[in-house]
Amino acid sequence: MPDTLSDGTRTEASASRPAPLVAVNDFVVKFANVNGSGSASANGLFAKAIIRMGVPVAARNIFPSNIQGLPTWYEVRVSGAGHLGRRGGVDLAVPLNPQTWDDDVKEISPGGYLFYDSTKPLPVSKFRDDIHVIGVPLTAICNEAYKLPRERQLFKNICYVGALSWLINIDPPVIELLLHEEFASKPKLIPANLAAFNLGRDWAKRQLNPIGLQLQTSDAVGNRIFVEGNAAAALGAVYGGATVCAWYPITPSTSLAEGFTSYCEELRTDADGSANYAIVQCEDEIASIGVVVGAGWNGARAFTCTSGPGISLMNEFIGLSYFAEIPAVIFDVQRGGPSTGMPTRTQQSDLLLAAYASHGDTKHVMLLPADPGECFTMGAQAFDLSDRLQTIVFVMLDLDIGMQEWLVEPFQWDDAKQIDRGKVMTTEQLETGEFFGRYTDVDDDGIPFRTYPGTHPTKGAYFTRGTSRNRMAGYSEKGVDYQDNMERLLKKFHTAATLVPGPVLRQAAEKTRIGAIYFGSTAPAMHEALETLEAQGHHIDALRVRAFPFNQEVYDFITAHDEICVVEQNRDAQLRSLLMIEGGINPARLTSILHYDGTPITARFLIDAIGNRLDALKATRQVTTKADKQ
Amino acid sequence: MPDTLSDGTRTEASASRPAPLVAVNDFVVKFANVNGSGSASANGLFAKAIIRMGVPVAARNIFPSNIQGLPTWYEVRVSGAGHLGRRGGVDLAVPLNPQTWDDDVKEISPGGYLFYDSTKPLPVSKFRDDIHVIGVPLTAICNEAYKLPRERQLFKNICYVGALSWLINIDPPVIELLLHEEFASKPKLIPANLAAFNLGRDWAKRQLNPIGLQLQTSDAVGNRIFVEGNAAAALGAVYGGATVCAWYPITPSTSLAEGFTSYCEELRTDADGSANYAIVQCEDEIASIGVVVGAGWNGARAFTCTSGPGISLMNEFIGLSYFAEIPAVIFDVQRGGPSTGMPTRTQQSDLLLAAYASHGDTKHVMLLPADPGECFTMGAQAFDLSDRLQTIVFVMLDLDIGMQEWLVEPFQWDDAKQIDRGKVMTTEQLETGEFFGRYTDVDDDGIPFRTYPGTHPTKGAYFTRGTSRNRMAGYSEKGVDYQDNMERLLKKFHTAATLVPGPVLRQAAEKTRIGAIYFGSTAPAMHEALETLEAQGHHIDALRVRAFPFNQEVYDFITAHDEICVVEQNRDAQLRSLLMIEGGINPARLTSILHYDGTPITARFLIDAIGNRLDALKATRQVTTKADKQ
Amino acid sequence: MTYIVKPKLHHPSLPKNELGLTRRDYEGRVSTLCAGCGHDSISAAIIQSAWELGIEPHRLAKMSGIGCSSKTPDYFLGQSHGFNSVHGRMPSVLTGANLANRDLIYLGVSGDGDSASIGLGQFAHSIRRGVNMAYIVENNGVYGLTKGQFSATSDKGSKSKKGLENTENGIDLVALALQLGATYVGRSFSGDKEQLVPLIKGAMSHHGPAFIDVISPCVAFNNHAGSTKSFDYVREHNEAVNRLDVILGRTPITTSYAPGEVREVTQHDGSTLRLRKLHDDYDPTNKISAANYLQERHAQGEIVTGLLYVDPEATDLHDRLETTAKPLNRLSAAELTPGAAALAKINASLR
Amino acid sequence: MTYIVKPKLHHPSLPKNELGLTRRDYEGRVSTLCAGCGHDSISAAIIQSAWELGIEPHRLAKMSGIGCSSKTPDYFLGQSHGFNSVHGRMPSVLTGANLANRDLIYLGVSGDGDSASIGLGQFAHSIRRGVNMAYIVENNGVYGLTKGQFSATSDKGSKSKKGLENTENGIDLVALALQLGATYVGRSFSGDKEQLVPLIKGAMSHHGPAFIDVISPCVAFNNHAGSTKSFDYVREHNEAVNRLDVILGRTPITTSYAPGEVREVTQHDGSTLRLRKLHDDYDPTNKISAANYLQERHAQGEIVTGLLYVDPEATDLHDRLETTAKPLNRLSAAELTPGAAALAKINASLR
Ligand SMILES: Cc1ncc(C[n+]2csc(CCOP(=O)(O)OP(=O)(O)O)c2C)c(N)n1
Ligand SMILES: Cc1ncc(C[n+]2csc(CCOP(=O)(O)OP(=O)(O)O)c2C)c(N)n1
Ligand code: SF4
Ligand code: SF4
Ligand SMILES: [Mg+2]
Ligand SMILES: [Mg+2]
Repeated sequence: MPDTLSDGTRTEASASRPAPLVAVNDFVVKFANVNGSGSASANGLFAKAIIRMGVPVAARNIFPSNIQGLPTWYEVRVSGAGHLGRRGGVDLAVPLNPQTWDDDVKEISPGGYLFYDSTKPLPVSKFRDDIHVIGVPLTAICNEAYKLPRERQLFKNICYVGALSWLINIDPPVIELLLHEEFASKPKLIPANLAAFNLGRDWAKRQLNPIGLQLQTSDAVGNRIFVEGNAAAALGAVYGGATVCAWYPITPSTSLAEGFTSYCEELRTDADGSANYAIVQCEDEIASIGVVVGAGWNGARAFTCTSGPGISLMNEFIGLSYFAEIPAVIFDVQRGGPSTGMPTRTQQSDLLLAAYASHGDTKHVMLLPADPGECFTMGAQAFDLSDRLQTIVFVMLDLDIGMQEWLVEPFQWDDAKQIDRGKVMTTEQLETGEFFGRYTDVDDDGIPFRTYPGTHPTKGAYFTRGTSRNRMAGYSEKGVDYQDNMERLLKKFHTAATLVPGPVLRQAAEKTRIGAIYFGSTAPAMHEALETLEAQGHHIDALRVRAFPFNQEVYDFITAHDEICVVEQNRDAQLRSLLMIEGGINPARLTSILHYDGTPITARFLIDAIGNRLDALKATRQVTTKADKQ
Repeated sequence: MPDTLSDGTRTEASASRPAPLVAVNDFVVKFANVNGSGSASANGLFAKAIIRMGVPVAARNIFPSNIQGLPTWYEVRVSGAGHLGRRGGVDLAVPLNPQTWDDDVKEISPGGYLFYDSTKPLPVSKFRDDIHVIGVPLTAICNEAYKLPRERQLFKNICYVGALSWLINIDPPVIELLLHEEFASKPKLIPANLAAFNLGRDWAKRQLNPIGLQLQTSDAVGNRIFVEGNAAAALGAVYGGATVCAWYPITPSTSLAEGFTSYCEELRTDADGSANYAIVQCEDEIASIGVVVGAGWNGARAFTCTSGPGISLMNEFIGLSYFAEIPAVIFDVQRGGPSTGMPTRTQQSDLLLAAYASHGDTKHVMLLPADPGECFTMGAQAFDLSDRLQTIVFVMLDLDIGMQEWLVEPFQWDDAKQIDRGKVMTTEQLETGEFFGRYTDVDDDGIPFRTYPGTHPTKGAYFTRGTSRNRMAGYSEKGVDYQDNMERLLKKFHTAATLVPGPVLRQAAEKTRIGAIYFGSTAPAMHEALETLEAQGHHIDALRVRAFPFNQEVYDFITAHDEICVVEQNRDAQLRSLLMIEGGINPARLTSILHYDGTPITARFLIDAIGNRLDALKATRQVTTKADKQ
Repeated sequence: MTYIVKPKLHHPSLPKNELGLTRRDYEGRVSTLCAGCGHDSISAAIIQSAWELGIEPHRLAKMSGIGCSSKTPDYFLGQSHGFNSVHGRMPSVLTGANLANRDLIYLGVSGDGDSASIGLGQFAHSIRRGVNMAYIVENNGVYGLTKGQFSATSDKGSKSKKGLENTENGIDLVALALQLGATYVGRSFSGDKEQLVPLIKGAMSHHGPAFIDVISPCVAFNNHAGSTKSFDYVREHNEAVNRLDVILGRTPITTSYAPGEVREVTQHDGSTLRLRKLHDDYDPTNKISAANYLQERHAQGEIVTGLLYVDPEATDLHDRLETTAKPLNRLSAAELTPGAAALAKINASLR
Repeated sequence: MTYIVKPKLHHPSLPKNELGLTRRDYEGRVSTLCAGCGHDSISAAIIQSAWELGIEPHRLAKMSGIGCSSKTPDYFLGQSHGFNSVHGRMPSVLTGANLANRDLIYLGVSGDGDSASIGLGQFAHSIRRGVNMAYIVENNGVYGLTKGQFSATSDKGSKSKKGLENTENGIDLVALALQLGATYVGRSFSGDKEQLVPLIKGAMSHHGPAFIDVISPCVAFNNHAGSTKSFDYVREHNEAVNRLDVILGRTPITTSYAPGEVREVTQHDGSTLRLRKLHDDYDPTNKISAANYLQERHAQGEIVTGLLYVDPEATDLHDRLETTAKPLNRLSAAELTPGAAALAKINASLR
């Protein structure tokens, strides 16, 4: 074999080289690029084309905290079976960024494929002999075809999509259709891109045979939609009747506010151009939550969206919302913490802070969506809950849900559904002299009535404060008044447990005393892992928790099982802590399965971690990708 | 009996009226005044006089969040036995504030005494017939003796001290001595005050007999000092070598910064007037902690002091200190939360927030002083720990410790003691080419070395950031680097558990499987309660926790007992939560005893709550002054 | 200082306003502030202003932060909803309330610590954002509620009660408000009700961010010799540039003045601000010259008071956001929820 | 715009400074900013300034907040300790560092979002407090790192890349810095190294709060037509009032100028600021007239640049606190701990 590899070389079989991977509609492709190089749209085209062929895809963009010049990756998980979590491992690598070549090549599964730009030959040492290498002189091809450097750069991206389309069998017509849709506004670009696509495809057709990873048209996608969680949550806020949005830019939440803005321009603007909403980009997060609390106090549905650092800054106002009982909604799109941490990585590590945010004794409601579909429904529901409970409600997304496009069932809305504004005294009720005591528990559910400012000339006015007061909202420093109020707030929190969405049970094929609890973006990888584990003979009942406080079903589930794995994407087992604190659960029965390196959890990690745990039912407290001595 | 009571009336015996309380050096006196009326110094004189007679006193000032005109109380617990917690109940009430008369009278124990200003007669309905009433026409006496309204007002206070001195037998010479000390600078005031004192004393001597509550000179006080926790903590910071203090006023922490200021002026100022310290009153709490972090980064020992709302605002910087590993000390003088809550009331309700403050996975060190004596020692120790661990250290006081004067053993300091600056590379070490990797765990204790800016011209410089980085402090977004660092931080936290002050054990007279865990200002009331319970046959081993993370002794204690009462002054059983989360303790074995109405916990409450719990060993999760359904 | 002749409107012989309400109807709970606190006089001026303007109490919302000054909304307009929020954050809370219902009048009450120390950022941004509000700072140069530490408006060289001298530059909120785009800016003194009441009325009827810096001595901690915020000091250095009458659209203009002596500014809502000049060279509609004048006099140690700047063409945040006329908190589900059909279209666009 | 003749010092034929160090010794890691980003030019100017001043790199500390601009301290002065802290809080962190060791030079680098939006309060208070620092805002009118939203310095009417128009009043940090007591205030443009380098040198040798607003176009999100922070726009509207040379005490003054043309200001540390006037009516030592001039020109749409104000008598926070000369972080246990004897006295006073 030559000491460098070049154009179209197919590495011949060798003792050590495993047979090429063979799979139909079930493999992982990973692109490595440089951010700001325009590869994003080409990679998106690649993923979208597969979906249009009816084959389910989970695509994940791994990008740096930087605008131009640093590494980015795009991982496309193709799964005819419909597994939308990360699987783990790479079957076909497309490393187009020299900075990360070594790591990218290392990741390829034995027998997997390496697709690269072979314009200038690379030393053999740069390759592995247990994988199959496909070289395509992308740069050479494009330099020959194009003059302008910008063109050469841009079309090179479409060009490799073309080559790949031949290798794994993407329908050219689908590509053509997608290009027509994408460039509907600038039709001139359609033929140009198509040409670049064919440039790559034709070269490959001439020089190479298709590889073992093949696509086959299918109907497994159905009428599902492909959408980001942030956009879905923004749309949920529109349908939930949010009118005031105050925010401050921060990755990965920015696109939620931007999505709300464009949906409102489209759906909430009158013919005369007047806006049925108000969006303010504030000077910071403290001002943002302040605006939300002010608007909520005055009867508008208001929200802010942020990430960890913003939650930290909002702590004081969160306590005010809890104690003065003012509706407010916060979308926390979680990223890698602590501190500035990893702004462009995903994690579920704000749970504990959000649950008990602010000084003094506080407890807050959290909704835990698992995909963009739930971002929409919970994004709307959060406002009903917040008005009903007169307190802050967190919707806990993470970067993986918020900024990645997911294949989910179409959004649904029942036009018959009414908005629940909660307990608000009307002018009529006040007029007829109905009793009003702002902090009086009239219904024995811990939830008092409130009034909107301006409701009645002489009745219903009260003074709102963060200091202790009596049931009639009068200032009081009496211990009994304070304690009476704090106990009511606790009662209200118990009421909340009956109103929030319940958990979703996924029963094992056989009766079992083994259970697993998980939530949020872990869901798809978890489902895939459970299938495999079941096949391996591990029967596990799995409960997906959807809200805090936990409702009774969660505790019943725990009681019904002896050994429970709690799966989380954080270091400190935060959900487990909440279960112990609120449910008085014996920690010995809760085993933590933790993944927190900032990359989305994978099915393979879960199969190992849970499998090992069950195989050797030792009472180790925690299992993580690397041993963790907590 | 006449329908109104007036001067010196002694209510004659009646069927319903219990015999007058009789006690020597063991009773509770409670004054009710209006704030801003100048009663404070008179009440202080009363307490100090008793101490000078050698009889231990615990005095507590209960004041409003207001400058002038609202109710204040001063409770003096006289205890020859040396019990310095609140006992509960009032034996002699001195209600001089009409606004609160009814409540004040209600509090008196049956057989107790009511001392009041009988200038204008009050209807009998204003009294109770199971107590003993002593009327002294204070206003009349003073109006006769003084012309100026201001004088009449001020001297009335000393006047009632005079009357009381006769009734309960305070030594006049002690009063004289104290007045000489207090007015050393303005000697003119000495005879004036003395005259007012005698005015009251002589009137009482003429009209009344001493009551059943009597003082007797003793030597039980020994050489103890009478001091506030905030002053003690400030002095601790001076001895601990703190040079930078950045703060923002907030009750009840303000006097800590003010104390540090005056101690520094006195002890840290050179002959030429230059200051060996820098104190900045900042624009808010975020700036305060920012200054502290900046100073800590640059090698100075720095601290801030605040209360709950400040901790909430500091959350983001606390996470930076944790993740970038920068020494910083925060004194949190806890008050009633949440939100603005009860600024002038005491609570232990910031524990959970401080322990896990900021977004992402974080864990912080806390010291838990139980009295001003420990405020001094821990106030100094906090800086060694913070430098050694290169992270934030909280010293958790509360209003009861911080703003009340306590009788404690004299402060002690060993001049041989060295300051521990932790792991800092010297110019020499760098010069000799010793290895320096800012975030490398060279000693396997999780603690890396750092350098001060400006140490060496070409070696040791590094870039500090709140984002993820590798062991050499280079920016890195790699999952492995991130996780490696997070695991080291966890290891460092475990190291902290071996360095913080251990718990203090108070063993029962007999071997027992019953234990109690308590901390902070609960201590004196707890000790009194334990004595009584022991006498009642309840044998309880008690452990006073002094720091977080908990060291092994704490867990060993729990394992060694079947039933453990965890005593806290908050609603949500925050210490119990920390024990469960960090120790994996089965909650079923931890019973919460909670007191959180903002008043300091009392021995009588504890005797009831724990006694009941033990009498009926039911597995109720929590016991509070009122039933609490958590 | 130059005292102002009591304008007619103030005459006590008018017990009821056009709504038939007396001043009592505009009062609140009994104040718990120190006897003689400047803040109580401001509360009285607010009561007087709202009464004179004939505002329906429930159509006004009182917002504040934390401090003695921020407690005062409990002591006036008892029929108005009030919100004593958190320290330094009143501006954002008021902004949110205003966005929720543009039809109410928003009165923001704050202190110098609340607005110039911890709250400086929100003070600045709420003004540059153009929130329609009457923002009053009760400026005593100290933190009253925490017992007298210097605040950020305390002048360099001013002495504390304990004799300490302030070494930091004091912040001039009026200069900042001008700089940041406030469209109505005034300064006054709690001891000068005749000047203060019309200024507050003008601010309440202004459409846009209106700011008034009211020097309000703290008798407990900052009313001693050596303080630049004491009653005596302010009286001595007070320099009024004009005197204001607020004439509601309806009221006909009767009295006549010598030409040049009076300047009239008509605001959006039809109300007229009638300014009697006290300084010929002062033009309250020229921001740059006004700012320059203030700096020069400030350098002379003068405290310039009066209506310092007004822009009759002022716009507010809602104008900029083009918000619908109907208060957002009154929009119906139908107006808010696009419905299933619209959602189907969106779904289609996401395939 | 008026370009300035390259001063001698800049000549590349001088490879080493008095410490024998070359420019390379003042460089940092390779920048990860976008090609053409204005911030990289400012980093280059900082490197040039430190090299020309002959600063020992390890005697300078680089502080920043969060943003593209705040990343830059990693790209210059690799031998200096750097602290990329949290968003908007660099001023407090710098203040603390400065208190800990008064002997280092403190360079604060921030962005317009970092200093004018979230950080406005700290910006203002660090200046009024008199912290001895060179505070540089790399002002591009947008949040670069979060992809181009308007920041608080974006001018009203300026257009975003998507064509949106900014409706809020832009904050002029120079006007605020003057107002708040900065004792050295300049404005420049990342594209004008000749003007920028001496301004930074002057700021680094100034004793007190020195602030420089450097307009630094964001090529990724704010360099289009319609933006008032684009390269083209700034070139067209740049109006320099003077040109500065910084002459270190040691260097003798050789060149001679026509009388009146030059103004010299000697600073505490002996360095001399030599200003060649470009506008006769501009006096950089008169704060009030300077502020007024800036407002008037600003109203004309001009961007006034140069050394806008300097107070040669400036003092700093340490002077006000009367801190000891020895850095606080170097005080020994003996100097810090009063000892057992002193404690005994205190105990006695508490009985
Ligand atoms: C976050 C926070 N920090 C500190 C405090 C304590 N605090 C209460 S009022 C106040 C200052 C009030 O000063 P100012 O606004 O001038 O009002 P004044 O009392 O002088 O009228 C402070 C610091 C608080 N309540 N909240
Ligand atoms: C508390 C917090 N909020 C928001 C962010 C997100 N964020 C990072 S940089 C930035 C703005 C930076 O703008 P600017 O200071 O102008 O710097 P530039 O990138 O324009 O140079 C924001 C909002 C953050 N890191 N921290
Ligand atoms: S302390 Fe000062 S500001 Fe507060 S009420 Fe008293 S006088 Fe007024
Ligand atoms: S985004 Fe803008 S500011 Fe950031 S690096 Fe790129 S050009 Fe510079
Ligand atoms: Mg004040
Ligand atoms: Mg910027």
